[in-house]
Amino acid sequence: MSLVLTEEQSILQQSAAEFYSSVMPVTAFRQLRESEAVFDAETWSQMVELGWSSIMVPEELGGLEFGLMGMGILAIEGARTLAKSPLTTSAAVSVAALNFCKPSEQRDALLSALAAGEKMAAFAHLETTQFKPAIIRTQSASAADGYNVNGSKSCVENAQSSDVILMTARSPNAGFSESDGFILLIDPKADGIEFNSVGLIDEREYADISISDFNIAKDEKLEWNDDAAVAQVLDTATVIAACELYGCSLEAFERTLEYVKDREQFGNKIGSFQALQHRLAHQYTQLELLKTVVYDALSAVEKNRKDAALAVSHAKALANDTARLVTTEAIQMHGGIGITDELDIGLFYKRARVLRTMWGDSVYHRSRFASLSGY
Amino acid sequence: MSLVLTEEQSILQQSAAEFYSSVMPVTAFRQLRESEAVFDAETWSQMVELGWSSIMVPEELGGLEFGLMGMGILAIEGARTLAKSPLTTSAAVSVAALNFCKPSEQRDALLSALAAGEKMAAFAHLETTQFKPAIIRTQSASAADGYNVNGSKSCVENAQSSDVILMTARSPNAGFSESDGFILLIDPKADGIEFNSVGLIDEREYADISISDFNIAKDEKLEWNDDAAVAQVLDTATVIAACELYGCSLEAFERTLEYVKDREQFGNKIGSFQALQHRLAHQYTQLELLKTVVYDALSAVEKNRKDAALAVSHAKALANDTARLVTTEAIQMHGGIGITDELDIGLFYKRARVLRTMWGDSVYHRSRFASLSGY
Amino acid sequence: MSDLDAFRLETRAWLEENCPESQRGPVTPDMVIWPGKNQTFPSDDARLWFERMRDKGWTCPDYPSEYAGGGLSRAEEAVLREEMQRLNCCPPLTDQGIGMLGPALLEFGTEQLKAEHIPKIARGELRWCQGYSEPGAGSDLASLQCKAEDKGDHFLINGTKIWTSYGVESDWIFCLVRTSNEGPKQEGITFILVDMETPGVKAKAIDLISGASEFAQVFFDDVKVPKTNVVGEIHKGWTVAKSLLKHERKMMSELSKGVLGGTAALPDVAKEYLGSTDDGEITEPLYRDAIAQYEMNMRAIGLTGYRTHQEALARKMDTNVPLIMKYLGTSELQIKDELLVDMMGLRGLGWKDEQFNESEQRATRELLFNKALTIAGGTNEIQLNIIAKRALGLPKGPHS
Amino acid sequence: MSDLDAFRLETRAWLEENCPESQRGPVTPDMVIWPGKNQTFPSDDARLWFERMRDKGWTCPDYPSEYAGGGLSRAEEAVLREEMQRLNCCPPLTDQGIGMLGPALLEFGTEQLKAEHIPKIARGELRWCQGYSEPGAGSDLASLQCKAEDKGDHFLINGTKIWTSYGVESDWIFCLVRTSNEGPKQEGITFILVDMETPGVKAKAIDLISGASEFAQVFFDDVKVPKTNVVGEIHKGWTVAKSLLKHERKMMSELSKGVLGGTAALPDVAKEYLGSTDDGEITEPLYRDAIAQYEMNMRAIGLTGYRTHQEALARKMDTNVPLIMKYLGTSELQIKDELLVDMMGLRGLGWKDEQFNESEQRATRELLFNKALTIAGGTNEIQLNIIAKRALGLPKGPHS
Repeated sequence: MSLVLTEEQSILQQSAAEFYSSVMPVTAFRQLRESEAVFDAETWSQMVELGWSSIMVPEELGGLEFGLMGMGILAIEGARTLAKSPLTTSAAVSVAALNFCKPSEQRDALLSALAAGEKMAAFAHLETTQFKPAIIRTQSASAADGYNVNGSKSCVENAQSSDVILMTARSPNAGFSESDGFILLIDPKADGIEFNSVGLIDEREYADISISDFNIAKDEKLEWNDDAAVAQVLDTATVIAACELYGCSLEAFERTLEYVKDREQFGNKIGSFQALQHRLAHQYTQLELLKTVVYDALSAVEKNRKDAALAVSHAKALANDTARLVTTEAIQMHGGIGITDELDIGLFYKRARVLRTMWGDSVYHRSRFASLSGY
Repeated sequence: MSLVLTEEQSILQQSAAEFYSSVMPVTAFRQLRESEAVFDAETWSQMVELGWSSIMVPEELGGLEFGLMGMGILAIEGARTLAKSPLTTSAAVSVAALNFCKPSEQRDALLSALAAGEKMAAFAHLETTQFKPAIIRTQSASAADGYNVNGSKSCVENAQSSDVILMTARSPNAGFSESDGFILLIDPKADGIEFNSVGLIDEREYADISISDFNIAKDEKLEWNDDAAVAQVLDTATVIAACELYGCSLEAFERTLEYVKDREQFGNKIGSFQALQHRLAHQYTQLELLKTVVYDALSAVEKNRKDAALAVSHAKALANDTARLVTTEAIQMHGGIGITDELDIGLFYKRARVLRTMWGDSVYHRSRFASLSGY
Repeated sequence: MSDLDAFRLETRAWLEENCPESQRGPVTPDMVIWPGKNQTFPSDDARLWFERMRDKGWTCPDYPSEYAGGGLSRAEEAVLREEMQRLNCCPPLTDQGIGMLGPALLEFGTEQLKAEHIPKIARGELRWCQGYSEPGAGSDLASLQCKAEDKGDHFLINGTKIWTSYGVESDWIFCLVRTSNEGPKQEGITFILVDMETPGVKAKAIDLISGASEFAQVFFDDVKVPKTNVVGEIHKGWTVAKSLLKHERKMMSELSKGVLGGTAALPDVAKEYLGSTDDGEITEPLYRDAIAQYEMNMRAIGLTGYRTHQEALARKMDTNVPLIMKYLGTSELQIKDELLVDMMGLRGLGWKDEQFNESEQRATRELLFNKALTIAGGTNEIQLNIIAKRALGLPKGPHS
Repeated sequence: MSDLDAFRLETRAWLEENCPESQRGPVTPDMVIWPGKNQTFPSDDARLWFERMRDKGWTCPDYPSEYAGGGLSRAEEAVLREEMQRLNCCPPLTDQGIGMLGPALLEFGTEQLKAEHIPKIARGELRWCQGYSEPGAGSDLASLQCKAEDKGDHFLINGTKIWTSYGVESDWIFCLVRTSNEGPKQEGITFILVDMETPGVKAKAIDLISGASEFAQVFFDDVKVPKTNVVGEIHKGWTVAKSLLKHERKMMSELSKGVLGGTAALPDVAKEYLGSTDDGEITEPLYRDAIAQYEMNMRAIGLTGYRTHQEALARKMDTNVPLIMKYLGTSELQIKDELLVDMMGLRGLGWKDEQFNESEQRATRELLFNKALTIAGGTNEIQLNIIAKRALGLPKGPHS
């Protein structure tokens, strides 16, 4: 029953929808934007209390082990109000990265701390602005009492506001594109690490990182479970982005629907104009397909299905294309007010525009889908 | 003033429109189809009398030297009634091929005969079913009193019904893709040449040709003017195909327009439904662009402009895409009767479908356009 | 072991024993088993298979057994379907009587009509066709004009029906006729059964651009039909028709998913006609991308069908989702048809002559025939109107 | 030598001598010379250039010289334009007064209004803005509500106007106001000029999603405006407005062709961000194809504009063709914007910080700002309605 929410998942969805619309509506995003704050600590602690930070953490480490499907639901609902929190970067992607590492004292302690909301983590992997996940040049060489790290990471979300950065690296003698080296736990407050913030149009916190001659202790280096681990973490990040794209698109669509039912032009509701009706009906069909494919990809990754990578590339490509269609049409159908900052519609477009590029555009994912399908 | 017809060209257009609609309407195409005849000899002789066979032939050889623009006008108007005649294959493409050859007794005599309508010619170049114009394997080697020819040509239009086939070939020692060898004049009735007719959905005459150990006289081999000649002949054929696509599309569009203004559904003319109006309005914009680009390409080839190849690839790509849109929409908007053989709309779609593939599809021509533009 | 499990084992064993080898495997058009007064069979095996299934009532497994049906429960029928799929069994009988008229008769027919016709449907004794559309009516079905005058004990029918599948080959036709011009156009329509051997009935094949001609136009010229042949109430045929239309749309969208969609695999065609690298990658990136786009869309449509099924089982079905399936499926198929021909080049545009292999010829025929998919069974425009109205609740325009 | 040739030589010599080097070459936004009560100049050269042109009347070369214009014939004006293009001269003055209000005053204004306002426009003494749209009116311009009550010698205006370009920076505004509610909504509209220093007028900037804010909302609160400021007849402002709207649509489509379209070349961006082969071919075939498609479409649009021009010269113009230019041009530009950002990846989505170079920042701003192109000056939907009606003669739906 992977394409239909279970009773538990439905309850999670409802409470998430309620939480986001009451505690973190779009006005909350606007307030954070105004104050230039990254998150609201108070809200985050409420989310932690609801158990959301521990959803993907194994039970024995204090987590709920509710699975990726649950996290996907939260990501969809959160995107509908443009909620800014460490949920996706820390509780989803970083937890996934640690889940795919071999158990160690450090790893387990960090997972427990993330589950309890005592710490927030960021995941730093990409080193290019184009999406080329196989290129990893960051190196860590053995040094006295630990390792010495050199390298750089591009456009890492929430790096500066986190307590720890999970940075992928390889050893100096590894092959050029062997990304499945290991993870280093980096303290963003330490000396020797440099951040250059990157302000994107979705007004979230991103930074380029450069790190040189940086020493870490032996136990701050974690080993991946197996060769597939990096790809699995990236698939997790990608499917979560697809969830957010679905949430943004659905919200933009529903607001537009409401608008055209209300707005009059030439003495008629504009929603009664057939040309708009057909365009909206087409968008609806795409959103229904996207819902299916996103659920399927969440389930595929959660269950480590053989076709998980294919399902994820499918979800991201369709999410990119549907978001482009729906958020652009939302602006167009709102007319003049659609391009003002006063209305929220433009914010959904801007957030979706960034997500469409993050973790791979449609050209990339269709090519990956084709390769995985054997053509 | 290359994008506007001159007074003379306008007169030609009007008389062509009158001729085709009165003498060669779509019913004439249906009659030929019924009788399985390729052409109607009587009609062709009327076209010859109007001077259409000599439009592109130089004056000193008895032609009108009216230029490619004039031929393009005839091709557009002819496509609007699906007229079947040797006009494009003989009077346009074959004449162009001879025009780009070095003068010789044989060539001049043939051009005069084509101008006078005493002979019909076909042009045989392609050897693959995919459009790969650079691949020429047909060879002609010196032999006693002339040359010995071996090779094959693919899907040549009107080859069997013509009096002479202009066949491109190379010498055995030429490089593999050196297509700019020369032209051989082949008698289709001679022994040693084999035809396999190819029935395509536009129900015109096509045949694969294979020719082995075939002897021709010395003067039946013509030399190209220069290295660019083959490409120029192909550009001529391509832009004429673009003209025909424009003609088919325009006719299908205008008939659809008439239909939606007349047809009622749910108590209203279907042409008053806004969704159809917007789709038709969009098609109109594409047809207007296509008209411009086709005229520009005709003029570019006629005047041997530096950007002629680019203009031709532009015209063909846009013609392909517009024809696909417009002829498909024409069927859809006609509803059920659109898919019957009784109505002409399907015939325009089928003719356009073949032309879209002939002389290169849009992927090919966009790639060529990009290369010619330096990217 | 539950009763259903027992039924499954029993059914599996029976099918394995009774379904001839030749009646398994992908069904090609020439393997279809049609009913009729002068029924003929593609092969002796086909006849055997048909007769064995008919005798168990499994040509119509969900019809009551009193009418020669299988009398299976919904769950049992599902099991039978699954087990037949497992062996890839050819359908033992194909007709519009089975999926469309039969259920309508069971719901709306008089006892007399049921007793007379349903067993014949189940036993394949008559071939049925449908007379709904009329020339000029198009999507506006309710505007039909084919007239049935009340003559006391019978109706006198005059008019014509079009787009009747297998109209030339059929024995009987179920029609919508106009019995009154009063009130809204949906009223005054009557659903009636007509024996096509009645004097005045004539069926003429319609040639299509694809060269195929499974459709006919049926003409009625002073045709006398007894009133007892009316299904449901007189003037209330629209109710019957609406119930049938649902079946038809479902059949059209299944048709586009299954039979027609399953033929040529785009990646294989691309590799054959355009070439591939040593890694098996299609060499032309633009076609590779277009194929991936198509395959993704079909995967999404397939999964969405599956989601709806799951939702139905969980009693959480969004009833709007099935509305979108025909629109999406038929549009995608036309994209595929064009793509296939684009890749085959002129080889995909063959009309006659043996120059073309079977898959090339099929590509051409489907390219042309499938232009009907976005028109028949509710045009795409009508589908979008319905989605806008029912799923999105958009205000009715003065037009729609 | 004809007079025109003489004029050309003279003009060329004058421009070469009088247009400072810094006022030639591609015009960047910070080079634009605006008029106004408190006019300032981007540079001393700009002031010099403006003053020289103003003194010849060439800020408004086609205005009559009695109103401080250049008094040039249409042919002379074309020569001046060509010669200015030849040197790539910066426009000496940019304002909505020049291209829109001026011509309207010349056509509809009283002698008093002409004498008072046209010379000020030509000399750049006032900056003008336009008050047409209202919140909630959108494409349905004629439904405007901003009310002007007749108080004998003056009107009392109450209401608000939106989408006023440079409303905050301007000195005067030309507005459409409702002076009567009787008859069809196009009647009872009056075209009037308002000094923005009049008590009760307030302009507030509108923030856009692009971060730019050249638009304003203008509020009128019991604003007294003398009746002598009415252009054309009272209640008949729609006639004036329609004539102006034509200018506006033309300006919008030129805007999308020229200033905005001319910035970043897609092939260069592709090569820089995606790489190219030794032959200079873009390495990513899908973007290469998309770029070729865009470049073809822009080439087609450009050539079609040129065709219309040629047709006009030959007095054979198809007057429907200009209708399509705004629709096509603005749609293509949005395609380009998305493509540019797709290729730049995250580099094309920069909002602030110096991490991004100028062309990256411009790509982002245009992506967002240009969403307005298919809305302002007649939405795409309205354009398609107009094409359907005027060019195709399709029957009026109950809606359109």
